[in-house]
Amino acid sequence: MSDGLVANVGTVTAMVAGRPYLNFPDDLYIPPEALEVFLATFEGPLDLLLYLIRKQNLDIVNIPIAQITKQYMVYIEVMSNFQFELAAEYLLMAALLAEIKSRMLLPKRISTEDDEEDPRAVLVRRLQEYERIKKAAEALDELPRMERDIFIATVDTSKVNVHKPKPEVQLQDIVSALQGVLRRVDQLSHHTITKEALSVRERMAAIMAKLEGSDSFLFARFFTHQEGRAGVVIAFLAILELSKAELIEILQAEPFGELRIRARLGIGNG
Amino acid sequence: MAEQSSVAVPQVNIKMKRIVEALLFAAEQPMSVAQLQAVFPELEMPERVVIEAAVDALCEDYKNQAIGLHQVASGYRFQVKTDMAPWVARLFAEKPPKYSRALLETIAIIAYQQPVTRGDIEEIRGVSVSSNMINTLLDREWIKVVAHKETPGRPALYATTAQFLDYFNLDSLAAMPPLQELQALALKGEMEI
Amino acid sequence: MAEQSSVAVPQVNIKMKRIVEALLFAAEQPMSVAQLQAVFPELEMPERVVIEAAVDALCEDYKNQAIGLHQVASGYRFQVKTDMAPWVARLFAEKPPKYSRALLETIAIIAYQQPVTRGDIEEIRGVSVSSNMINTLLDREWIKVVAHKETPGRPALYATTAQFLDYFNLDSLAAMPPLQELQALALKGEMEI
Repeated sequence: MSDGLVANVGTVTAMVAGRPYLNFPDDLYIPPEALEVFLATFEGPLDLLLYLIRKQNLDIVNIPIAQITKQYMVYIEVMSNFQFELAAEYLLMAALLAEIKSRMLLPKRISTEDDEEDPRAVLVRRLQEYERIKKAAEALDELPRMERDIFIATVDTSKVNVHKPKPEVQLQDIVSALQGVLRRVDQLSHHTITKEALSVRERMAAIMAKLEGSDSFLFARFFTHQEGRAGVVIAFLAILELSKAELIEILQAEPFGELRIRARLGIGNG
Repeated sequence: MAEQSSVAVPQVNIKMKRIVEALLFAAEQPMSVAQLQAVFPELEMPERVVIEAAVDALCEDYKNQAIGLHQVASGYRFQVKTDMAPWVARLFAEKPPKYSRALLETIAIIAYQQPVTRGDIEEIRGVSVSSNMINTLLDREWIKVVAHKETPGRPALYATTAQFLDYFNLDSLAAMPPLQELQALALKGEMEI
Repeated sequence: MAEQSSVAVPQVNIKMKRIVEALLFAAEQPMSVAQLQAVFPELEMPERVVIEAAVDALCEDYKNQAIGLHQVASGYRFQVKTDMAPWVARLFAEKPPKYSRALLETIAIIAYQQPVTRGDIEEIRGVSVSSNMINTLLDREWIKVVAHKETPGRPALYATTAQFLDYFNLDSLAAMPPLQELQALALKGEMEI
């Protein structure tokens, strides 16, 4: 997270925290996008609460619930004023804090005093649990690891004159590898995987192979009539797809002349 | 290690040491003592101690080299010594992957609290855990489903794998950095309400 | 080699020898002297003779080990010594090599999205694709270059081969299993529009 940004927002909250209103003085205005980034640096409400506690050097095992609730609410309100889509967990935490605070205001009943737990206890324990996992995650990140700090010593075995079997692969391995990719793609939705039938994909590759090293071919040369109607449709779709991908050009020398297909020439090196 | 071998452990067999060395370099994954033993024909299979003595001797042999024999969860592997890592990193144009806090926290919870359900992870982190995150960890073979909890919905119980430990250069879960102790609660009355 | 180095070649620099050793073990392909030099920052780049002296010293160091440093056409590479061949053969019989997940993803993308460039694969996978991976697939004759894309750099367009289909006993790509996820994803895409 950016230190500058955090410090900035921290100042604002400190100013605001003591006051019951949320109108920012002009000079302290933070663009909503910055707040969004700020919120995005937290892994959730527990992380935000921890930040508030640590920022003020408060003791986690004895947090002043009223104070911390007030600050938390300020953040939540600032966020919702800017109409951020706050994750439900943040609102749930706000409700929990409010509940704890109100329970602490109630006079304790003598008869149940012994078995009634301090309403803060559950929250404090969760904060402690979370903080130690957070620290453990940081420690894990510091451990030497493959790809960054650990490199395997490899040697060439091809010269020892033994037949090294090629790795065996099941078709299912390939399918599940692709499924793994698709799940990731799904997560990063800006990538798109097209869904052409594989027969079209296959034909696209065949057409490119045919064009490689040749000047051009007549459009009709790519239609294999022996394959029947389906074959023609597949070839036609493949040509359209390649044209869309700007891999080929469809040329016509004169109106109503025969169409020719050629590999597309690049602008820089055509 | 060398001193021990002159007392109880059989004499290091030079031929055995060379074979183990060749096997560990040729194998593309770490090899356990059992896997090393299994390479030998049944009738010639060396005892565990013989393999272990060879491994110890190899550790000693490579003490001053830029690479060394290292034990991780799934066995022994030769790897570049860490002081050489900055040079080796220069070989590769690609930056090593960085892991998000969410992923690190999730894998940390699974590693320290295993076996856990997705619900347990969500409870500790205070946010929902995406299926994608779990799938990424399953795909990397850092975690596996070890059982299903006998509660409604029979949620999967996840645990870390040997590959996870191998990746972080650890030989066992016990070698993970210790978790910080939980402090006792000291809740006093609220001063200002 | 050691004798030569005491005559004309500069004294072997221990640190240099360790760096070269680490690099040769970590690189997955032979490295030439020029490639080894290129790892160093421009101002610290050692002379050819310095690298060569380090290489000679390493050859000497590994004289009695089960692996040794050899010069091949494209550079230097540590190799298993030939007398270890029967053991290495037994290892591979026992523990057949496996392709990495990254390689399986790469071949899957080429199969389902062909013709594709390396850049396309990287875009879909979200991480870079090593030349090694492409070379492994080309060597196995599972993929081939069908054309070059007419964009800057003229990147190769890869497609699967007949051998790829034969290996999986398929008569055409259309016989590859359909992907439910693919359809689900396509549907989702349409709904967004």
